[in-house]
Amino acid sequence: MNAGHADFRADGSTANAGAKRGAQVNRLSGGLVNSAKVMNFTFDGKAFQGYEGDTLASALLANGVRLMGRSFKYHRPRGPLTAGSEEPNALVELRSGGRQEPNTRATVAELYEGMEANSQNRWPSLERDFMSINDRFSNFLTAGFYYKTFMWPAAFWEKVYEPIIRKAAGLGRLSMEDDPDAYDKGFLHCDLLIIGAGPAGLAAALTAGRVGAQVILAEEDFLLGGRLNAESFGLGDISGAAWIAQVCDELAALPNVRVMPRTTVVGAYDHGVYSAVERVADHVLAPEVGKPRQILWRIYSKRALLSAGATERPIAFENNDRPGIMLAGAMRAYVNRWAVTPAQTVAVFTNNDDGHRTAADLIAKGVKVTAVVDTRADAPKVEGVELFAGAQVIDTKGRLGLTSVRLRLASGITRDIPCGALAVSGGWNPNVHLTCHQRGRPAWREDIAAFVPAGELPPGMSVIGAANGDFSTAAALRTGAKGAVAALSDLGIAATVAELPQAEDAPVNLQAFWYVKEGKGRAWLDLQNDVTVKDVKLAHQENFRSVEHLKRYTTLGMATDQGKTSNMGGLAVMAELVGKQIPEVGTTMFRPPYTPVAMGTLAGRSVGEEFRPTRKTPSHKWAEEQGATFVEVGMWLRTQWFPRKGETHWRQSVDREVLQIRKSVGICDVTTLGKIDVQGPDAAEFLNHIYANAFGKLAVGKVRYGLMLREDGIAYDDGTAARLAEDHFVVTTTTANAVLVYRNMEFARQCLWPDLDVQVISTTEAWAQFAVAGPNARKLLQKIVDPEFDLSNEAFPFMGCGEVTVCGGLRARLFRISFSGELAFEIAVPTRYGDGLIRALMQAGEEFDVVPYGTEALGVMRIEKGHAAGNELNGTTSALNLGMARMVSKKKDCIGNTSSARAGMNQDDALMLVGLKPVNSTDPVAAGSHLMNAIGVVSAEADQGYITSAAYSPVLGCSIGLGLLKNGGNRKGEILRAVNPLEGREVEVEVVSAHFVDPEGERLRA
Amino acid sequence: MHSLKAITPLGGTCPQIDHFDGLLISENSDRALASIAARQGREAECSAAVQSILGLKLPQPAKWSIGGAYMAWWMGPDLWMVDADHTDHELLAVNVKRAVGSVGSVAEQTDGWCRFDVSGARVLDVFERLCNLNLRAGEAGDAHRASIEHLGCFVLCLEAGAKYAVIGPRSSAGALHHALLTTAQSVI
Amino acid sequence: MIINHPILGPRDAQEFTYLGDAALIDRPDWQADNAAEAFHDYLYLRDNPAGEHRELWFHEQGDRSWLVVTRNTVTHDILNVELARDVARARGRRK
Amino acid sequence: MRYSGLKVIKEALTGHNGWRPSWRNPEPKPQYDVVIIGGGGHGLATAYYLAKNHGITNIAVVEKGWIGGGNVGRNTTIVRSNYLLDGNGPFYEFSLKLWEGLEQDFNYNAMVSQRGILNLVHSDAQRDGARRRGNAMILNGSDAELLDAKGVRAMYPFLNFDSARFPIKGGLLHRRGGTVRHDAVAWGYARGADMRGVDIIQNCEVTGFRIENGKCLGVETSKGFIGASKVASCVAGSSSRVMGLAGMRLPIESHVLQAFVTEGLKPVLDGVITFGAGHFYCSQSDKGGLVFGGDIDGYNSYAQRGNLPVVEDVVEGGMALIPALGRVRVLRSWGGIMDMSMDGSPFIDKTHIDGLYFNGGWCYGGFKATPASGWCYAHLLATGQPHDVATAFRLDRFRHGRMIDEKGQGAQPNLH
Repeated sequence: MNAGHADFRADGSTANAGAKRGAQVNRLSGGLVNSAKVMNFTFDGKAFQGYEGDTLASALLANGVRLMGRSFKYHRPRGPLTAGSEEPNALVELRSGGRQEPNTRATVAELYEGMEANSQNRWPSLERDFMSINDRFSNFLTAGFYYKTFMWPAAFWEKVYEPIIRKAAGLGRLSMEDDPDAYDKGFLHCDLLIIGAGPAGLAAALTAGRVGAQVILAEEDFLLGGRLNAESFGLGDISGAAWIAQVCDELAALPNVRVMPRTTVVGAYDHGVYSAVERVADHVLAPEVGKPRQILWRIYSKRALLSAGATERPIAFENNDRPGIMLAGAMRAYVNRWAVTPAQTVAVFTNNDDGHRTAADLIAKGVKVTAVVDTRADAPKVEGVELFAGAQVIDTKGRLGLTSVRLRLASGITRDIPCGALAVSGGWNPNVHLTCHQRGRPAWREDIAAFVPAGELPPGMSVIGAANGDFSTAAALRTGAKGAVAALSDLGIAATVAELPQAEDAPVNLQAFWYVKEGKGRAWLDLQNDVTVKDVKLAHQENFRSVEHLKRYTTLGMATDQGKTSNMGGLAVMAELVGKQIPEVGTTMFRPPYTPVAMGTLAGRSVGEEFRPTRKTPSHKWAEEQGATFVEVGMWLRTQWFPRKGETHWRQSVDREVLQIRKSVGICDVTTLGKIDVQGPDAAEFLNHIYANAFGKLAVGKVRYGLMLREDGIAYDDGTAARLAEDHFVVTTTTANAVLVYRNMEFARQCLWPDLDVQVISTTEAWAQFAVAGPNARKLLQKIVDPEFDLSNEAFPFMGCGEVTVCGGLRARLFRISFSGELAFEIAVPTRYGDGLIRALMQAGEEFDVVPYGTEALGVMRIEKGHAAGNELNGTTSALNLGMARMVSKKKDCIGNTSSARAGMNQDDALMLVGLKPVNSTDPVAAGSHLMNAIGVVSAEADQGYITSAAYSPVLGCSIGLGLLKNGGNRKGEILRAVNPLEGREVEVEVVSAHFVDPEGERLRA
Repeated sequence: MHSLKAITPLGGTCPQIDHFDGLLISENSDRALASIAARQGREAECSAAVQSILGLKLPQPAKWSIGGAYMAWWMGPDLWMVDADHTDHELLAVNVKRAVGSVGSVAEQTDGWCRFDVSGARVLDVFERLCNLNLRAGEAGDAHRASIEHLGCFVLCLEAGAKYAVIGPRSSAGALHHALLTTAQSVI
Repeated sequence: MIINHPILGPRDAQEFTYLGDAALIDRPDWQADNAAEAFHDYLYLRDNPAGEHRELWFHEQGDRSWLVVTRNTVTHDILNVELARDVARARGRRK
Repeated sequence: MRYSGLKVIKEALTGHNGWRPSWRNPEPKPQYDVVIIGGGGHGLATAYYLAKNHGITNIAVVEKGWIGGGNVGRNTTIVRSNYLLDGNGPFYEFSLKLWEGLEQDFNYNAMVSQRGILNLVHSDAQRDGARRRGNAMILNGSDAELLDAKGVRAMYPFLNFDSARFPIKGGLLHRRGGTVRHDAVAWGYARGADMRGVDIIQNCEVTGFRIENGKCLGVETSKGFIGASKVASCVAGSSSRVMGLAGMRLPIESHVLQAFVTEGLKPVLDGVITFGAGHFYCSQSDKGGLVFGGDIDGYNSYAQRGNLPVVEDVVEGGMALIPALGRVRVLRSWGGIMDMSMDGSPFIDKTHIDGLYFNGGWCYGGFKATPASGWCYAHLLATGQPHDVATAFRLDRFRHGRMIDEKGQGAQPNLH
């Protein structure tokens, strides 16, 4: 057994914890733990036992373990400073594998049977950490030293210095395995949200609950009661625990009160919205199957009461960071609630009366208190212990755990006091954090030497109890009840202050004392980030004096506790250096979350394939049966192609589909295109505003292609409008823009032309729509459409539309429109029959060797036909760029026409849509290639445009592309280079018409 | 009678039903829907026509109402969704249009939506994980729109605290159903 | 944020889509002599106050109303909510 | 004082008494050649380059609060040159080249770390777009590599390849992109400018401009009038407010962008990754925290805070991309005010008021632009002419239909 190992167990006990299983050497009697229920757990592989009700920290302390972590920078040995979520030192990796959870505060990790915890940020072991060598070089590693060095040679930062720094930095490890647990979200509504169930919160909950208000009482801890659980005094004639039990029973019986333990309110957002995290299953080995680990609640509150208590603050002195040195209130919590003492002999260092309670409670539990060191010359006496008034702790000893403290007595002499633990109290800081999440800036209260809530609190919030600087139990109860009455009164709910028990009402007696000036060594302010008093002095010396500069330069307050235990000390030191009062120096901003929140919790159920909902087409089930390959198109899953047996490459499938459509007929599910129903006497006039081209004179039974511009003259969507009746159009949009077009139409209807009598509604999903394309399209459809409908070219010409029936009487809509350039129709039936229709169409098409086709074939055919699509309508192209300048009507007021006339959008060399064909037909054309003149340099300045879309055309037997080319309208026949330096390719292409197939449109009019 | 077979939004030939302890989730595919938008300045006439011909009083904002064989819920200013049994009223839109004539714009909406009826003792516990509606404070007759799992859905309170209808976009029926099931599992 | 919808009462702002300055209602006359300049100002020079701002929100996940919300951009306090259609008519917009 | 490893050692051995203030705290003089409004990254860089490149040192930088407290103090620290359009590409490439030599130039270790930026693509159309962008980058002298899904997996095996809603199909890798310690940029420029005689005046708020006969004579401040031959506004987020004092309306809206940092972790993420099917980007700082962000909240705001839905949306994107992040805790979130311009691109220009200059509209891309913005603004202030790589950033470009719209969203600032 080495000496170091001996140190990390309190009071020099040299027993090996693993060997002495079950030996809870520092367990006291009583407390709120269930000693009948023993829990086995391991820490760094060693087996220990604790009790139900323990935290990992309390159980380790019970087992005599004080050393629980290492600091960030110097790798100093550290034990728990606190007994709560503000813990900066005792951070562990909890669990393993995909559930490994770094930086878990041992002080709030509820013990469960089989808990597996490991220390972190150390190598090879917690006791012997190689990186603690940093501590030896701390004089070189002062605040901001890295800004001043590692600059030469220039390349060395990334190659040498940074990797070393990076490797050394960070705290716990993430497994990088997928998190196997589920998370959930929820929404709650209440009249009154009470944040914290200490005495103030409980009194408020009782007051509001009794009058029937909808109350949510959220408590971070797994026990209600707050500090009452940690103190020895009672309420009235009963113990704190007994009073809490009474209150809990009463609240549980009130259906209008929702008590939420293990729930931390972490953020205060606008208009009374709060976020809260409920830890549903962190206190068990693993969540039940299907049950969440944690829930993120979004709480909509009418009023909120912040009763989040206060956090004790340390005093900085030389070597004030050794395991065993902890906050006095935390030590009291360990003693009273968990029946654990961190060591068998303890000393106390305080600047206020509250510290004396720790001594008294320790003594009451039979722990030896060797000294109470009080900075106040007039400190009150404590029963049964030696008091050193006007004294200071100036240094400590103990490599892996405290063994003694050195005092400077009022008389000036020094004295060493042996102890395994030191309780430190520098006073308490109200937990004002949530009051600052919006605009609140706390104000200084001299009597308690602390910031209290002030300024603009989040609207609807008020603060009660210790969070407001009212530290006594009686004050907490009183302000809690009164706060509830006031909050409810705002809401018109009458309530009266509940009868409250007698409670401790001690005044705060405190003399502000922040750090011990004596000593040349280091006195820690931020224990996790290793920021010392010296670092603050250096920041001051280098003019990093504003609080934000101080924070950023030294990293003070940037640790996982976000400065809860460190900010005040740093501020106080800086205030002294600049010769100002603390409130003049200011505070740094508290930002959400109040305590760190797992990303899984914030994401909830929106993970993996459920990240966003999937939209499926009416033919999805059928397509699956065909073995289709699917692709995400926005939220939709569409068929990409339908592979057939023997096809080993997607191109084989796609080429086959295209050729067969052009030869005979194919069918494609086009339901995803947006369908907006536009009705009303002014529908045509409305569409005239919406579309760049004119719609007023479109005849009933006809369809027209339309281009929509943004008000800035850029094209954003295209589609068709079919006039089903004088006052009824069906507008189609691209799949991607259905929502946007609808929104814009509503804007035009409600905000721009509010008196137009027009009604719009989306019917995208109501109709299953299929394109039937190819020379045999009519023949095929005639087999499906009921015989009384004439589909001949004369009766149903290109761009015709009408209502028909199919398959013996089912209502359907038929549109003769073509994206492929072939004779084509689109037929729509109510969605529930879409599956039936595709089966019927395929069966009817057997004699024509009909093929189903997907988005790839669709894409190939539209490129062959020169139709602009998403790659061309990319938000930067105008009608002019797309070759549709003439469509923009100058005779009517349509959105975008005025702005599209701006000079910069109408230059002679404006980009124009062209077709591009490789000079060497075997060369591939790649979308995203840039166009350069045939001769000359390849450079950004020489750029002539770019290829927007490309595909292999099985009809032409070569790759083809569409591109946007400067002055493209006048460059047909020119040879250009399509350069793609990204992939090291360059292809000679010829500028051709964008209509590669059937430029005269004979096929689609057939 | 035509020869095409219908499938439900979840893709089955008959509606899917899922049981939990204290919760029942049933796909309801037997609804016909048609939207009515009153023409400008004809709002009163439109409501009157619906009432006199269909026997249905169109509901106030955020409410649903029932009349004869029909039910309707408010969707937006001067915009309602009318609902009836699909089996008996497959051509609901045609009939509604006949009723309102030129004072209203009617669109067939039947298959734009999927519907799940969610009922049982745990129904409110499930909904508080699904959407931000304050259903505990609501009453039968409420008709809200809410975002559930990123989907815009109507939530109708059929029986306060006991039975609700969730009506969401049909193409996402699977995603909505999945959300209902996982939430139910999470809660129950 | 919570927007107090004039018809539906308080609704989470998450249900809405934001557009911007309510001046976007005041679309210029396309036939005016200074139409080009007017459209430039309309499109590109919007109010951007630190304080009260009248702005357009669309209740996309709700009743599809466009609203004019008067909101303080510093405090996020919402002072007034109106149906945009009413505002548009009040500002003289017709067919 | 020159910083070096040797100096650090010397000071460590002699009690650190030799360190001097990084900048002075001077009182304003009555008159300067140039007054720069805004002590953020761009303002301080402008002062630095005016002094260093043009020998103009009679400069004051006036800052309302503490220097570096604007967007340079609260961003996600990414630098890159992966722009698509002509107006932007050369500028950002110039900026990245300046980053590459910055630390040696201003003798301050800003931890410029070219860890690589990977923009993921999830569809064929996105791949086409990435190819066009990658080629534009290379043509502008930047670097780009197009990866397929296999290439991405080799780099980052922990991304969601197997159960993603939007599968990763590849990515555009920009190796020279990376991160920079943001605060250090402000401090390095401030120190460099101060050493050359620039007065940095903190806690000095500009309350108005003194404009006579169409000429700007100086600024009214909380510390009194400060005269200047040239006044240069450089106040990202507050541009509309400040220029409003001069009676100007700008094609800018102010929006809030939230950013996030997690608790420190041992290294897991080497480079910067951006999700292509949601709004999420992430890197890991040298301290170990994952730094990430996503979309702006989307409504005009001068409150430096956002709201919960965007927090959830951003993290959903993160979890969709990297399912292993479930147990990492978000430590802090914050909001910064962005000057969102009408086309997503910035302005560096003269105004119609003689002697008054404007730099702003950086949207959420201003940090990476810091060196070039300062350099080009200094060039404009010193020579009266726009710098070659910043000729497109004109205030009147919308009037002429010459938008620089990388995202193709049009005049809707919250979508850029």
